[in-house]
Amino acid sequence: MRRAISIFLLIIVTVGISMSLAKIPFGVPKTKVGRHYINEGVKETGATNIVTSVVVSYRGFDTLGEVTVLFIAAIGLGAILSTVRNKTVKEIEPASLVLYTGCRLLFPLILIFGTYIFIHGHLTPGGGFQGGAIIASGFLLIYLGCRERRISRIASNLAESLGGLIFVVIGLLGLVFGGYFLLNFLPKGTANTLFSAGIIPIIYIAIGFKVGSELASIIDNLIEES
Amino acid sequence: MSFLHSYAYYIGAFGLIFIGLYVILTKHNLIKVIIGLGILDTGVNLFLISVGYITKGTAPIFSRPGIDSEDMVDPVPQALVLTAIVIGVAVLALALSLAIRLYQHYGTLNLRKIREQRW
Amino acid sequence: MIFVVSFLVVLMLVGAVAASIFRDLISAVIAAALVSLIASILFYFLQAPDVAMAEAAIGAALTAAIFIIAIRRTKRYEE
Amino acid sequence: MVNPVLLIAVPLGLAFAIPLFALFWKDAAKYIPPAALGFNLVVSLLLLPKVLENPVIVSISGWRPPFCINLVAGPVGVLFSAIIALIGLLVSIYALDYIREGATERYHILYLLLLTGATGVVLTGDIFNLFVFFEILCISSYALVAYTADKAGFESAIKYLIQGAVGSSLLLIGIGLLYGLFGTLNMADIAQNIKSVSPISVFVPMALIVTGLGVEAAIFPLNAWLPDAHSSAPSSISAILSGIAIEVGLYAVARVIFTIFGAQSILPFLAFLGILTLLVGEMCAFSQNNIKRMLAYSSIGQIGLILFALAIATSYGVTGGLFQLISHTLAKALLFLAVGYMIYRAGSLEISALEGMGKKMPLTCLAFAIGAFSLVGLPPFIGFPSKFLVVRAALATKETIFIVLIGLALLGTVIEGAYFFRVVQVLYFKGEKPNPPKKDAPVVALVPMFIFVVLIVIIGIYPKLVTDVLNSAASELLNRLDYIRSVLG
Repeated sequence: MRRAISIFLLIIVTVGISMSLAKIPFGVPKTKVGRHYINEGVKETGATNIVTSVVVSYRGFDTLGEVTVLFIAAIGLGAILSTVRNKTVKEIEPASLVLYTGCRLLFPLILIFGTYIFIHGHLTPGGGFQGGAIIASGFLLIYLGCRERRISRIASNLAESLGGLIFVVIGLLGLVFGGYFLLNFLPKGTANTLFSAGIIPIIYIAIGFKVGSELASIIDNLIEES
Repeated sequence: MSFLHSYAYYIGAFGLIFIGLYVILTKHNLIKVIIGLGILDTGVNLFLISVGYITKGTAPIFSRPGIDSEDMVDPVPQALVLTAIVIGVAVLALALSLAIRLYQHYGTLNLRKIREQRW
Repeated sequence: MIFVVSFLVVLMLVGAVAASIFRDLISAVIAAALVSLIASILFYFLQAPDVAMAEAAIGAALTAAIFIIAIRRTKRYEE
Repeated sequence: MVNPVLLIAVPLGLAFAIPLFALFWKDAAKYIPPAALGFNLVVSLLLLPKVLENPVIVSISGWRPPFCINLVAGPVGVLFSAIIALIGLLVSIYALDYIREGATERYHILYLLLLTGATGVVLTGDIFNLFVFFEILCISSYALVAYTADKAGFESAIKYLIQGAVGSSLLLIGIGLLYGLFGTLNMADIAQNIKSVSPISVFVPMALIVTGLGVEAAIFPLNAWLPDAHSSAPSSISAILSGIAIEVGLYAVARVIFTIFGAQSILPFLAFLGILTLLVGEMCAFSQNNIKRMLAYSSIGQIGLILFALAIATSYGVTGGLFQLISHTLAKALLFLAVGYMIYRAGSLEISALEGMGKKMPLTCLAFAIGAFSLVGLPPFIGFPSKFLVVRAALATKETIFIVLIGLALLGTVIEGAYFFRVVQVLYFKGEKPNPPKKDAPVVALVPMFIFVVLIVIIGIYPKLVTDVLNSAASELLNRLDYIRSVLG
């Protein structure tokens, strides 16, 4: 019964959406804002990756909101799981030597790769979120392979707070120098070089650390033995 | 053939949205419902990206000189989806932590059995 | 090209259906991760490398990992 | 010149900084939210006279709209941000003593972020940005509902989370369709072009967006989460959820329908839904034995009335709706705050357990009674002029449907009166013990309640204080052409 009703509802929704999809043909250019970003983006922001210039500069406020969402998730998860932490030290079966050594060898490489991804966010595909996720997966590897190791909670809190603060403070500096929040007040440099695009790489590095430490602390909170 | 060409991505996206909503509406296992939320998110993201696609387009990155900017796909949906992916994972993580706590209290993940409060 | 895309779309939908059918939640999570992975390949075909990267790293890998951690702390089989 | 972006950036920065401050000073988490919200209140009040003349449009990152996100600090936005800051400030003072157990530092961070999200929703002029701030609001309230860490808390949080997440996915699909149709995300830009496509293809995104926002705004078929979530959260959070979160949801619905779509044709349907919501809410509230669930259902009823008033869509109607919204916010926040300490002392949520509280906690009970009377609409409290304005607006339309519906709304008010008087009677006239020991709520909690009471009485006696602002807010919502012109220049 419930199944029939839900299928009926879903069919109504799907038919409705496909009706309005008729006006949105696939593969045809239909945007005016995006066109402006493509034509003017490199000149205006100095970043050759237009997606980065949209994420950090044109729609930077969304990104600020988005790191806030992740921050909320990390904090909320901690609040929800906080009371279970009864420190019963269970005898954890240690990982085999090969696994242990392999993880410890791979971990710095993954960190370097993640850092590379978010430092070059304004030039190549990738950026703070992707790099942060890669760093977090490095921490996941450490949790799985070297089970007795834990990241320091204070360090991860520090990275979260500082990442967010740097973002907001850079935004406010833009307000002070040019009258607009998140204004790109630094020199743009030559496009397609590492030191270009003004505040974009700085913000992406802050986001990278923030996202990495938040995802790592989410994993840390979830993995904690109960 | 041309039908597939113009609708393959839309079919994929709305298929995922449909399946995701179906799982959320009909399943009783909490983890299953959360998996449904994840599938729904993926479908919505795929839909947003396919709205911005241009046939035979290139990625919106000026990685080397001489790329024709006319052919570039729309960067805005890509930026939106980056945001949406991160929001999605935040919601999923929160939901899973709630599921863990509910399991500790009730010993089950069946939503039919977890029903203290009623209308 | 279009056949590859169609095949991937079909595979993705099959993965989604499988995720909804499997009683073993670990298998369901793996199927859902497959959906995310194929979606990230489709993102790449749609000329969105940034999103493809984010979906592969966050959607497929990390989400599957936190699901499996959560299942390990709850119950593996759906009743 | 005060920049409206400070209303969002400063609380956000302070919230990020709380873990840092907490390293040096343990109590920092407690005192930062009141400070940040006090700052917001001052900034909003400074902005208010300016925006009454001309809305302040601020673009983020320095390009012109629609190529960047812009904030629109019109009368509506600044009025709402002032209300959010005021209620948030008072409730955060109350929480200084009320929140003692659990992860208090995290509670305060989430609380501040919730209110920042709400401020962002009311100020932004970009529909995807609205979605992002809406998610901030929703996700922090999911986590806060579970803060009590008992069975009921987790259960209602997961219910709320699943329904909210489906709602926001629908919202996102709607936004995607709009982007596909118009190629822009700026609300004024979409509104300008909305007539260029056929109404049928606009209808689907509108339906999806209104449904998605309606989950948070608790419009009738979508509000199954509300009574559970509002009754199992800590009382300070219930006050915020009832007093701010659903109102912000309603604001978003009104903004989407009035400004973006300019949809006159679905307004009678919304008026009908509003009255349905009102009747369902009041009937369920009448049959409750749990006092917080009763208040939660009463919120549903009030939301229905506000939705009805907004759907009248005349200048009177929208003014009345906004006035009713303010009066509900003040009264319901007061009620939840008062109830918080009553159930803390009584040790039970049942109404019958509150017998004789009128003698044990006289001041708290007095505050409760004033809130209840105001909500029912008795003079000289704020509920009277606001309800009066709604009724007058409905009668002024001279259309049969609105007059019939307002009759039903008055029936709902009668039910509301019945159950509130029952509670007041239990508080004051039941219970045998002649002279029980007096133990009122602590002063830190009584001060915010006292300020609420003062506001309720003063605005009730002298409604002119707010009606000017409300009039210009109503005209901002109704004149979409002015909005478009002021944003796009």
